Amino acid sequence: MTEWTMSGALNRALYDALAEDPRVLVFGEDVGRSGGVFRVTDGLQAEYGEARVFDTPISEAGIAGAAVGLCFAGWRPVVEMQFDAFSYPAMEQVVDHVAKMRMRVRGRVDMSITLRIPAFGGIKGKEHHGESPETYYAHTAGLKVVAPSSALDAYRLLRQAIADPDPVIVLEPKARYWSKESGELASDGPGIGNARVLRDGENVTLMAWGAMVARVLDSAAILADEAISARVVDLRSLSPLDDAVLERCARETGRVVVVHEAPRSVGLGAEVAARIMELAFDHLQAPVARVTGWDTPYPPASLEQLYLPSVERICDAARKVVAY
Amino acid sequence: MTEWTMSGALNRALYDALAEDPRVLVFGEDVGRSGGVFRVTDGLQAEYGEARVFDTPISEAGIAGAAVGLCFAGWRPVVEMQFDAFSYPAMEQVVDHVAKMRMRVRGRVDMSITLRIPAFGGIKGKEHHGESPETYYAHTAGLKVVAPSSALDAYRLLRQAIADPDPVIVLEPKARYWSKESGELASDGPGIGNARVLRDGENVTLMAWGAMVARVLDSAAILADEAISARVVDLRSLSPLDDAVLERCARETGRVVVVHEAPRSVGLGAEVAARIMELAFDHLQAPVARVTGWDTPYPPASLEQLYLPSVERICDAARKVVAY
Amino acid sequence: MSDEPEHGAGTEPVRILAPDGSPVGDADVGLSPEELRELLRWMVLARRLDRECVALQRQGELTVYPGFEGQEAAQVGSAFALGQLDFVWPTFRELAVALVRGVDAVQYLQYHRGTWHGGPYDPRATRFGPICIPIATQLPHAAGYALGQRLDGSDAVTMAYFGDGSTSEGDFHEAANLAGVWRLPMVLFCQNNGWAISLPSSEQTAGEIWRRAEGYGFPGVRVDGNDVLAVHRATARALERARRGDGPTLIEAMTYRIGAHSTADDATRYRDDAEVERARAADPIARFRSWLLAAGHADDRFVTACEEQADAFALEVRTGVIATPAPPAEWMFDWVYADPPPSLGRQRDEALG
Amino acid sequence: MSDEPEHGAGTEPVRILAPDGSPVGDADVGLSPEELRELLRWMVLARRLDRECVALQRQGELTVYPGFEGQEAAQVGSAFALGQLDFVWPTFRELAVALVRGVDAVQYLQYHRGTWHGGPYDPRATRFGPICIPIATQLPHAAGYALGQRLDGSDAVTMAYFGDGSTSEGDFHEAANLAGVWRLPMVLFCQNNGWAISLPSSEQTAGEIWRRAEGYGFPGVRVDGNDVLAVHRATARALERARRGDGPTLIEAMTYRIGAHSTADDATRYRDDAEVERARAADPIARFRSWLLAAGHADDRFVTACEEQADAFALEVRTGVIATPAPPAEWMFDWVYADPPPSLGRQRDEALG
Ligand SMILES: Cc1ncc(C[n+]2csc(CCOP(=O)(O)OP(=O)(O)O)c2C)c(N)n1
Ligand SMILES: Cc1ncc(C[n+]2csc(CCOP(=O)(O)OP(=O)(O)O)c2C)c(N)n1
Ligand SMILES: [Mg+2]
Ligand SMILES: [Mg+2]
Repeated sequence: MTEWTMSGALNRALYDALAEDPRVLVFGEDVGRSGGVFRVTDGLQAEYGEARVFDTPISEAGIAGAAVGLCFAGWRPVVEMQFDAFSYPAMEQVVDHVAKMRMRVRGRVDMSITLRIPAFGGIKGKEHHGESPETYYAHTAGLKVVAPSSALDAYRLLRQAIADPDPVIVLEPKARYWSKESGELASDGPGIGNARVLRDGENVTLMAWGAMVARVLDSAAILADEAISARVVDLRSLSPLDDAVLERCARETGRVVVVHEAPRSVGLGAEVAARIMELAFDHLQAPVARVTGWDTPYPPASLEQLYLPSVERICDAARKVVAY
Repeated sequence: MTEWTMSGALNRALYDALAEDPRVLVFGEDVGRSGGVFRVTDGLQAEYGEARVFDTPISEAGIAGAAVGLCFAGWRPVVEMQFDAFSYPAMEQVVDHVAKMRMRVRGRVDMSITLRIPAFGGIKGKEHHGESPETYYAHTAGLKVVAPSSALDAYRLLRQAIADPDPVIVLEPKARYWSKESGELASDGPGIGNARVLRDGENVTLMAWGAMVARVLDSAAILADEAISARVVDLRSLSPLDDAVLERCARETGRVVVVHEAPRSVGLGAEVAARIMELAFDHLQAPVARVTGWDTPYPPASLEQLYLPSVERICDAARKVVAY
Repeated sequence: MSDEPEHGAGTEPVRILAPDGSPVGDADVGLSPEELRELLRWMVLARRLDRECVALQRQGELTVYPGFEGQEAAQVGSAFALGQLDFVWPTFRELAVALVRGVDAVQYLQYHRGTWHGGPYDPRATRFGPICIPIATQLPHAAGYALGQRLDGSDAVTMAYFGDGSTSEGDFHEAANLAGVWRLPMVLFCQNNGWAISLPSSEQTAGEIWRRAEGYGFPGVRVDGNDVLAVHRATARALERARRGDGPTLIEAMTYRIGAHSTADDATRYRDDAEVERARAADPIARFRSWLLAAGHADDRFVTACEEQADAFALEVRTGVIATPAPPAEWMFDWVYADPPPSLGRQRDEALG
Repeated sequence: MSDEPEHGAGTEPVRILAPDGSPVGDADVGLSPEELRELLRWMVLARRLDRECVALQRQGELTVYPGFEGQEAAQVGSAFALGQLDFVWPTFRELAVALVRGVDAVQYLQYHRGTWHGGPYDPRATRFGPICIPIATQLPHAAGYALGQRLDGSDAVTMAYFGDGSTSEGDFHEAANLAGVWRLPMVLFCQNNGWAISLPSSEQTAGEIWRRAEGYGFPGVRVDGNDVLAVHRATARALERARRGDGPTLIEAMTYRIGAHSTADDATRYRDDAEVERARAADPIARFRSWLLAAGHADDRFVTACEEQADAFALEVRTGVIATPAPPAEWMFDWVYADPPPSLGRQRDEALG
């Protein structure tokens, strides 16, 4: 069994996708020669050449728009936006075109675009390097949005995203790029649209995605010592959400805590809470609790741990929900 | 008592703000000479001159960014984005700078920017002319977001937005520009942050904003005939939300329907539902119901009435919630 | 014929026919008399249909309609130069280009009828992209498409249309820069029709649009956009250049929007009638017709036949447009994803009852 | 001294001092010997501090730090030309400009220490805008600020810094176009340091950046960015021009980023050491010092004093930086709104316990 970092597994996913499908292209800022600021595209240009793996000027709107045009020409662009906030200049292209084009042309052209975005905080980054943009994308009809939490699942989700005929935003938790997981890489298994139960439990369900999954697992371990049996769900597919898992876990545990880094208001946690209320109202023993970033801009590095949901805050919320 | 169209009342709000505060500037695409595509800026340039009311090139990012710079020079820019979707090219400027700048400079400069956006659907418009962008803005910490539903309240909210030291996005329901209301224009009264109860009722609360408020009022009238007493709340302030009113109405009626045009997933209705669950869980008799646009792009004119929440859909939801 | 653009010709636009139709340059642009007659036929057809569309809008059969009267030479002259496999990325005002490309007019007009967004026609079959409303956003699409074509070893050229107002958007710039640095097989065709809704081009930019090209490292040329021969020649040269692998060209065709911005717009609020009258006097169709007749390439009978054909065509399109029903409601759901999520299926059921 | 930019001077950058320090143009740029010595002093100070910052980062006292070694002449030469009331909109690499503007270095470095975003210093008092990370987004701010200053009847000029890579962004373009069409009192100062992270400027654009200006209707000039005198003169002229009401100028200063993009970057992955060595040989400080000594405006003692002063300054800054604590946690909440909503107050309580 090999040990993979998430960065390495993502690199391998790109490598394998490029090998399997000659229509796959990888491009973005600094993805070629330098191999990307997180090394996720390392070695790809050397292997597949400058025609298929290439650097672009600093033009996020131009890059996203070019991806749309490439789809019309029958290519499958896998595009990197260098950091979360640097996907915002491409917002018009993503919302108006990437998300809507398939409908506009009545399915004659697949928008088989994968938009990789190193996202979320936790690396003591500069401002604009710690944003959690999932609300913007998950609210946009026509897109799919995923966020892996571990190396093997990152490989799987990225392969599935690239193979998907619809546009998929892949939010890669940059704080977990160097996290490790052992096992065989595989692209089959739980698909886009499916959540994963990572730990079973009966008293409360903790739901998270990306880098928060690790914190939620840590929290579940602590809670176990207090005889609170916490189930852990990695949502991974943020759009579409896995209604079946939401419903089942809410019914079975009656108590849910949803955790994310993004600001609370209109965060994806609100959607999770609203759906759970719709799907399992009569089984809820307590209101769905949200442990989230605050309704403030992402703070400077020295304050980020006060901003991010901590194991303490998660455990507290779980205790309250259980005691409700 | 004068009768005002919403467009006329907004025009008057700009007129009065320009008169009262010499630091107010009004600019955007076609707002000067032509008076705006909805005539909201009609006559302002003639009255206040080209230095204070002016047309810009087609550069939404440039316009929003220029507004930031103008704030540093001590001006209060009131900016129009011509239509909802045409605010997306400015997203990076709005999210990275308009929303965050005050924090970055520790309050030394107020981002006293008002961003007026004719928004929402219902006018048989071309594509990109019927979007409901409130999720994008209400999720962005540092912004305030309002959406008036009537002429007099439009006047009030726009005046308050311009006077506010913080950046305010004003989503003007274009389908209601020609709706009329009689009364005296006044800028005092319920402020940003406050919802308004427009109709009292005991069995269920219907919450909406913008053009949907009229439909919700119509629905309440129909429900009354069926002996369902529906309270109607115009949320108007989408960020911050009025937690006190959310809590009180949820507690008092035990049943809530929230209505909006935007796609359901991660729509503002999710936040309303999640907060109500947090604030009034034990008083809820039924899950908060959401009547919304579908999780699809805004459709062509000939299908838009199937997309927008109809009086039928609203009444149905209310009946189900009451019967729950 | 040299295929170098008349680069650097300067502020004075390249012109072959004077406004009165008399030749002031070499009128041999490589077209046969039959092809020259085709140019006139398309222009007459396009104008007739444009006017029909305005009427259809007034009668409630179309939603807002953006007319292009006055821009027939710019559109027809450029479109006529395209090869079968060249691909067009239009704005919302290129109906004449669509006609020349063979796009079915009734299908095209479903966009303006409000029955479908974007591309009811098949953009890959017609090689005419979906109608594009967000200003300048089609330009990066064109750049990507051009790149994709080149990667496939095709010698097809990608043609992007845009207006003077569009050149102020970031997307114009990003696409132009990509075109230059990647030396893409692409023509950037700007119709400078003097206005962007109510903003005259003099307030849109202080520069000359054709001059922008140099900053991106490729040639720019300004042509008289009401001179169909000049437009054709400039486009043909730019296409050849791109096909040869020498990269993009920016063409600025100086023309004029005779009508309002759209049927929802009242142009009298912001511009003088006198300006419009002057523009009418420089009518691109009259100019070319007069030359065509004088040069003996067509006679009055041909002109009359064109007009009759245009009337018949307009009537046929009118009938087709009026007959177009609203699309099935389920299409609102069915085309969003190739692989739709179950939750959307449930919404579909909810909506369709 | 004429205040016309050396517009159209062409691809060959304007130069006063050859790389070896020998004058190749008129070295009288209107500065007194004392001011000339100041130029050297600032450059020496800036380089010394830059190196200290890299060390501080290695020691964990700063987060990622973007050095500017090699760009001292471009930054100091341009900043030194600014008037007291002129306002600077920087990127993240203008520490030398900040120093010349009188921004407190310890405050500035709080940005890189991760204790505050943007502007821990007062941008209005220092007339130096908040540090800006999203590429080219500061340019529209500069345009708006310039407009605001003009509306107030001020003759202050707004100066916007940006890199070669920044010119590919839409925001660069939109701001430049606004500057042109509104004839704003503004200088667009591009430091072309050859690289944008791993992308060489030759792959960033096929055009020459200074040539972009013409397309916006104002002059552009390319100067040797390692020649502090040439940079100073070009900037002074552009500022004068703007102050006079004649509108913006685009200056492209050709320089080189000797170090990596930032302390997080490994430049050996994408560029040759040989290129860096060539650039080192064209060192801007050595060049100017050699001329200054040869011209008799300074002596070795002055040079030594500069270096000593720089060492002392670096130590002082180091001490100040290390002493800077994390900001109070409540600041995360207290500065977001002038008028914070109650819900944020509740979150504040939740966070602070
Ligand atoms: C991003 C964006 N902003 C604003 C608009 C509104 N709008 C529609 S057409 C138009 C003017 C376009 O001018 P130009 O590019 O010259 O084309 P023309 O209409 O003259 O053909 C504007 C501002 C839009 N469609 N998209
Ligand atoms: C919108 C945006 N996209 C990408 C980045 C990531 N990034 C940071 S610096 C940089 C290169 C900038 O190059 P240049 O403008 O030449 O400035 P230099 O770093 O050379 O000083 C990039 C791509 C960013 N900060 N903002
Ligand atoms: Mg135009
Ligand atoms: Mg650079």
